[in-house]
Amino acid sequence: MLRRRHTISSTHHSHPPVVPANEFVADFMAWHTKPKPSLNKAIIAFGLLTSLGLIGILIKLFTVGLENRSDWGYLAAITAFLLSTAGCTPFVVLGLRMIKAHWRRPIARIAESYSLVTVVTFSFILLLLFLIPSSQNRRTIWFQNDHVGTVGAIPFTPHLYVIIGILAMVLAGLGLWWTSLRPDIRLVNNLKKADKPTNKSWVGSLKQWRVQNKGLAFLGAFFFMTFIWAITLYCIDLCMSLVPGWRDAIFPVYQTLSGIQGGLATVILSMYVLRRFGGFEKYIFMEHFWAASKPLLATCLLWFYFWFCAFIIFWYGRMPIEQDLLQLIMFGPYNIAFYIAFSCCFLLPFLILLWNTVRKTVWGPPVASALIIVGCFFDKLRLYVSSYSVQDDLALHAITEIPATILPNITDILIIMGGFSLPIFIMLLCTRLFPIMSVWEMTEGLRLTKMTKFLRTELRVLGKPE
Amino acid sequence: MQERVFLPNKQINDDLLKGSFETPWWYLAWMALFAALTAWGVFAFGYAINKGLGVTGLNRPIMWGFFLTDFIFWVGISHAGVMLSAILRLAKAEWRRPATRAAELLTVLSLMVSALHPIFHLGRPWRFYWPFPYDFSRGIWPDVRSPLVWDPHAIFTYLIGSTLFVIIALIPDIAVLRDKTKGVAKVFYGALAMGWRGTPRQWKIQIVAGFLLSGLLLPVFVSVHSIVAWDFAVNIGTEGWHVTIFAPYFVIGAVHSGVSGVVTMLILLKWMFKWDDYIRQEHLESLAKLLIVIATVWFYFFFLEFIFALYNLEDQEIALRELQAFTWPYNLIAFVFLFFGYLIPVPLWLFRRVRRNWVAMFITSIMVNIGMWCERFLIIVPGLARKTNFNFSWGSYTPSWVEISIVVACFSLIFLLIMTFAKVFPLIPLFDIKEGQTLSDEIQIGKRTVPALRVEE
Amino acid sequence: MAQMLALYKTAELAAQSTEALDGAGVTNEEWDVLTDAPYPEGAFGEKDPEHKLYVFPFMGACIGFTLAMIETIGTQTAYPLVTGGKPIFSMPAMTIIAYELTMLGAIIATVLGILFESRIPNPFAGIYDERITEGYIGITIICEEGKIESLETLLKANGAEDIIIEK
Amino acid sequence: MVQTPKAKKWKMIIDIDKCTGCQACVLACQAENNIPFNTDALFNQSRASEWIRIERYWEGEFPDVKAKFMPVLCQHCNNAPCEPVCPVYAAYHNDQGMNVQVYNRCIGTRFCQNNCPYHARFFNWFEPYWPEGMENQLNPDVTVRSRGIMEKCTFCVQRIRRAEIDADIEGRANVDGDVNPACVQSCPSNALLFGDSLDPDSRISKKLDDARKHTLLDHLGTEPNVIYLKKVDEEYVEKEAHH
Repeated sequence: MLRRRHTISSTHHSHPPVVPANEFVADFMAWHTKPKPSLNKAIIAFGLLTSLGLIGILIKLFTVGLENRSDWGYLAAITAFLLSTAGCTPFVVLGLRMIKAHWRRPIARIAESYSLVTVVTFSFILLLLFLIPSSQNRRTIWFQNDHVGTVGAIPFTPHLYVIIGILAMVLAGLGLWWTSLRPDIRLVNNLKKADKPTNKSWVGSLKQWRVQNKGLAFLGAFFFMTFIWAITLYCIDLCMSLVPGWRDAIFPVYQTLSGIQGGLATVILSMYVLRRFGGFEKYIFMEHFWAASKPLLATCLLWFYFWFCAFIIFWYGRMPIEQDLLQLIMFGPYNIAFYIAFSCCFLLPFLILLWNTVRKTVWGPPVASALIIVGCFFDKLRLYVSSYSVQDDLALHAITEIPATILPNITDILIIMGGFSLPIFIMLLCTRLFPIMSVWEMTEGLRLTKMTKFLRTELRVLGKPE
Repeated sequence: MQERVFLPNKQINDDLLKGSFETPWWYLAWMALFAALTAWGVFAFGYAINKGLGVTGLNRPIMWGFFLTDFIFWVGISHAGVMLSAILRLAKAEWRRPATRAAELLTVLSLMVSALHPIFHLGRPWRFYWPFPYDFSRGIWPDVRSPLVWDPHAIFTYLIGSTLFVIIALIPDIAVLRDKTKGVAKVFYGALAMGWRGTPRQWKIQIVAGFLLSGLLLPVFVSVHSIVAWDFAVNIGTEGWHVTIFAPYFVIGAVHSGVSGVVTMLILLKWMFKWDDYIRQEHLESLAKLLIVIATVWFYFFFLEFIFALYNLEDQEIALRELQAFTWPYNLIAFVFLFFGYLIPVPLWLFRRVRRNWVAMFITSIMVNIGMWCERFLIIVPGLARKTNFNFSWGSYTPSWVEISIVVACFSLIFLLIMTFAKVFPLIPLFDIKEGQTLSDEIQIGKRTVPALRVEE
Repeated sequence: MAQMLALYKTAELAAQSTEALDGAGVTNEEWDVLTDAPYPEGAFGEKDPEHKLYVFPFMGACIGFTLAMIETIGTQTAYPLVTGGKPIFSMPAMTIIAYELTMLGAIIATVLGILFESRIPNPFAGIYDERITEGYIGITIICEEGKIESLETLLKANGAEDIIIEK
Repeated sequence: MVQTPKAKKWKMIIDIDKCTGCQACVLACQAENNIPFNTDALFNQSRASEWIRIERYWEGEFPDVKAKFMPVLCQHCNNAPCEPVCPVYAAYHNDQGMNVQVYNRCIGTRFCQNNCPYHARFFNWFEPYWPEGMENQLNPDVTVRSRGIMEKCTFCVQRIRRAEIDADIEGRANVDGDVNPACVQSCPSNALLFGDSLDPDSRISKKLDDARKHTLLDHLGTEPNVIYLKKVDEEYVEKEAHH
């Protein structure tokens, strides 16, 4: 009788059991050291797709060359897409680290590993920079327009500064990844009885842990800044300043936000894949998706908000240039892409995540995330392809006429395919080579969690070290 | 480090209800002072109604001045409440507990006061209700395309919402007052408590309601200041206003000044009511950390706004920035805005010693709000002073005694309202504090005990 | 039917005696707990209270949205004046007003829902004691007059400080 | 909305080349439209209200300095920025292409003035006042605006209506030149020209395709109904000739 009452009373706490830390380590290492053969197959498949994309780029390079900017809109779009999905994932985890959210732990490593993708993305950006005009006599944030003589001229704008900005972001990401990886590498080596030079560099002394903690905090802050700055530069210099008269102060913020949204979606999807195919039901469960779904919902709302902020001003202002812009990037030649982006970045995810019952499932957030990824791609499409197709005329700082729609040709399709499979390929490689779950963070988390009997119910206790 | 204090519930009641049961002489003295200032403001407004807005310093082209500056300022302050209590509630941040009610109260009161400003500002204040769709008899309607019609919708939605939010969260504390008072007061509180008993059901609903209302109020809170921003940003007629980033820039600025306002208020409460056990350094520190982030994001937005406005290097824009940055007295205001609003407080907050120091935080938080007031002024007036492309009718502006006294009156009205509220209701939610004590726990790791939290998903 | 209210100094004792009550076959429908602060659900072994609070905001939102549509469309049709070359039905402007009124409806409905779901206002809520807000835990029981003595002894045995009975 | 028998679209053409900056239009407007006197005090407070004003710009350095005059009045834009921001429809567009202000409806938010790029709207800061006796010269066809509301150039709408009524009485349609706003009527150098642009054989529709034609701040896309004709600068013409 008593027991029955007790079980009833504790039904509404759907706590999964707290696994002892060492048990988890054993579990994970067993999984990590002998991966499934299907993993290798997948790696090969996606590797092929990725290389197809690279081949596409080469073909374009040798057939049409770099003369005409409008040929390369799709590469720019896919690069932006990679930058604001894979590129922004580390931001998600460092934000969660900052507020000491426990549910970040299983996904921390995945998120950080995505900074490897940015390394490849960077090379695309280098290629694109050949297409970007210098900002001399051009109205951009570099203040190089006609009024400025040789006196106020800044050399190598914008190319040099874009490179610096994005390089800083890449390095910060790699640093973040490596710093949090070291303890786990040592763990793997111990397991494999492998004697690697890294063993000497990491022994796990208290001092080293303290340094690692501080280092993660510092690199986190650094990445935060560089990441915002990199996105800002990219979306201004490789998109906005190509359209004369497009002056939209919120655009960088909007792109950063869409980056954070894409990053979060990427993390959630990877989390789902890891749970589904990696078989980590014991460590990744509904609570994680539930917790992740709330910020995701917030980003969806913010996406609409930032979009609307720009839209209402242009719509109300009714200046000719504003009308042209609305045509160019929203309701004109790329309206289909825009409508897809709108519904996939805001409308549908919002309608899905609105319901707590859906948020509290393992499948709900991933579905929304998948939609968001698609939406993010089309969003970049309508922004970049359109702005790359504009013929710029330095004399009058306005759009002369709205260019026609540019549809992807075969090489573009190859590039898009490659672009989509690139992050997957790299992540699969990571899974193969490094521990894909941050073991030390997981164990720390498990140590800080316990179940306690409170009066007649059972509660989970989470430690929050200051 | 969190220093945990455990107190018996009875003592919590006695401490936090101090305000309602004892009234020191200085308290009444302050209230009298504020009441007098407010009365003076009322007189000034009456004078303006009687003589016409000519008695203000407004002119062509500066048609909007102190009143709207103050309007934006108070709307901004009103964003403290939801920002803190809602976001921190949703994030389940423990340190929110003593701050929520104060923040929400600040929201409600400052929003009420800010809603008065457009009326001061109208040419014919006795027709303030005309933007509402009420006129069925004559079939004359407002123009829904006007931002000034969006404004009342947003502000009243926010006002009603946050007021209900405060009331709902008050019910359990009113029940405590009901049990502690006698006679008429008991009847009064008893009526307000609506027969609250504290059954598990009622508590559960109370908690769920907290989350639900927070979730509903957050989007409203963003929209309110955005719409206030659009009052300016839809303008193509005024230099420096037609900027797409205005809405989020205003919102984050509002949060910046609002949270600082809450810090000021909390410190004052601690000093006034000796609530050292409830408002502790850990709360101060967390608020300061939050402020660093907010302020930095705000500064990034400001940077974008400035760069994007200026980079075309159009003569009119240059003239505007020149006025803002180099022309007396605007350059002084700009200096105050930059240094008080960001450059002095934020670097100071980086030091743990400052974050945990009451006096330092008090001063810095007030500095922020002075800076933010100047920011609003610098957005409105210089833009209008360099309004048209033809420099033939550029102008300048100095406020008259009427405007100054009305602004001062609004500040004192806020203080008056807060002090009155503090006499009737507790400014720190009792049950929230008690719950915090029930849920706090510890985890032993080796030799160290880590402060922990009992959670129920 | 009689009502009785037992007051306990500590939550532990209260939890103990609810357990005892369950043992004595008094169900959760008959006994209830009164506290001065929220406790984790099921702390006293009470059933998870059912509620439909989440329905209210959606109903309210629908009402609000309808009102907004009536206002915006109505005013613009009833008074079709061209301003600034904007269309008579300006969707973006209507969106903003619709949004605000939708939220307003949702919030008001939610608050009504809260009052309804927590069963207030209710002046005749039942037996109560002022010590509860001072930290005492109260356990109320509704039972036949006959049972009173047995229950009283049971509650006393589990450390009830004071027991109030209303016939 | 004002219903008129025949569709009209009023336009004004201002020939800057003819303008001598004599301020006659300003004065005429003042007298016609019951605008209170602009005292020194009002000018010093920069609160003077001139529905049409002559903007004077100096060009070049002394001694060879040029004065340039530009009469600016409400441009009666087709996409008037001042209209949609009014919460109470006090400013709206009537079917004769004019941007009209409803004094009784105005509540004095002054938003329209902020959003007018031409700075052509005026606020009544005080109750209007005329010296003893001067109130007898007020125009009975024009409202005296009370304090706290906006006002602006109306293209002398009272004259337009009067002309229409007279035409009705005489049982004829309005002919070109029936209607002349005070400023146009009083311009000694005929720099101002007013008329119905829908009437193909009116003087104004003939001048509409003048090579010197331009509108103020056309990058804002407000489509003004007041059209300016460029100044003919002899020196510049010579320079061009030499090239």
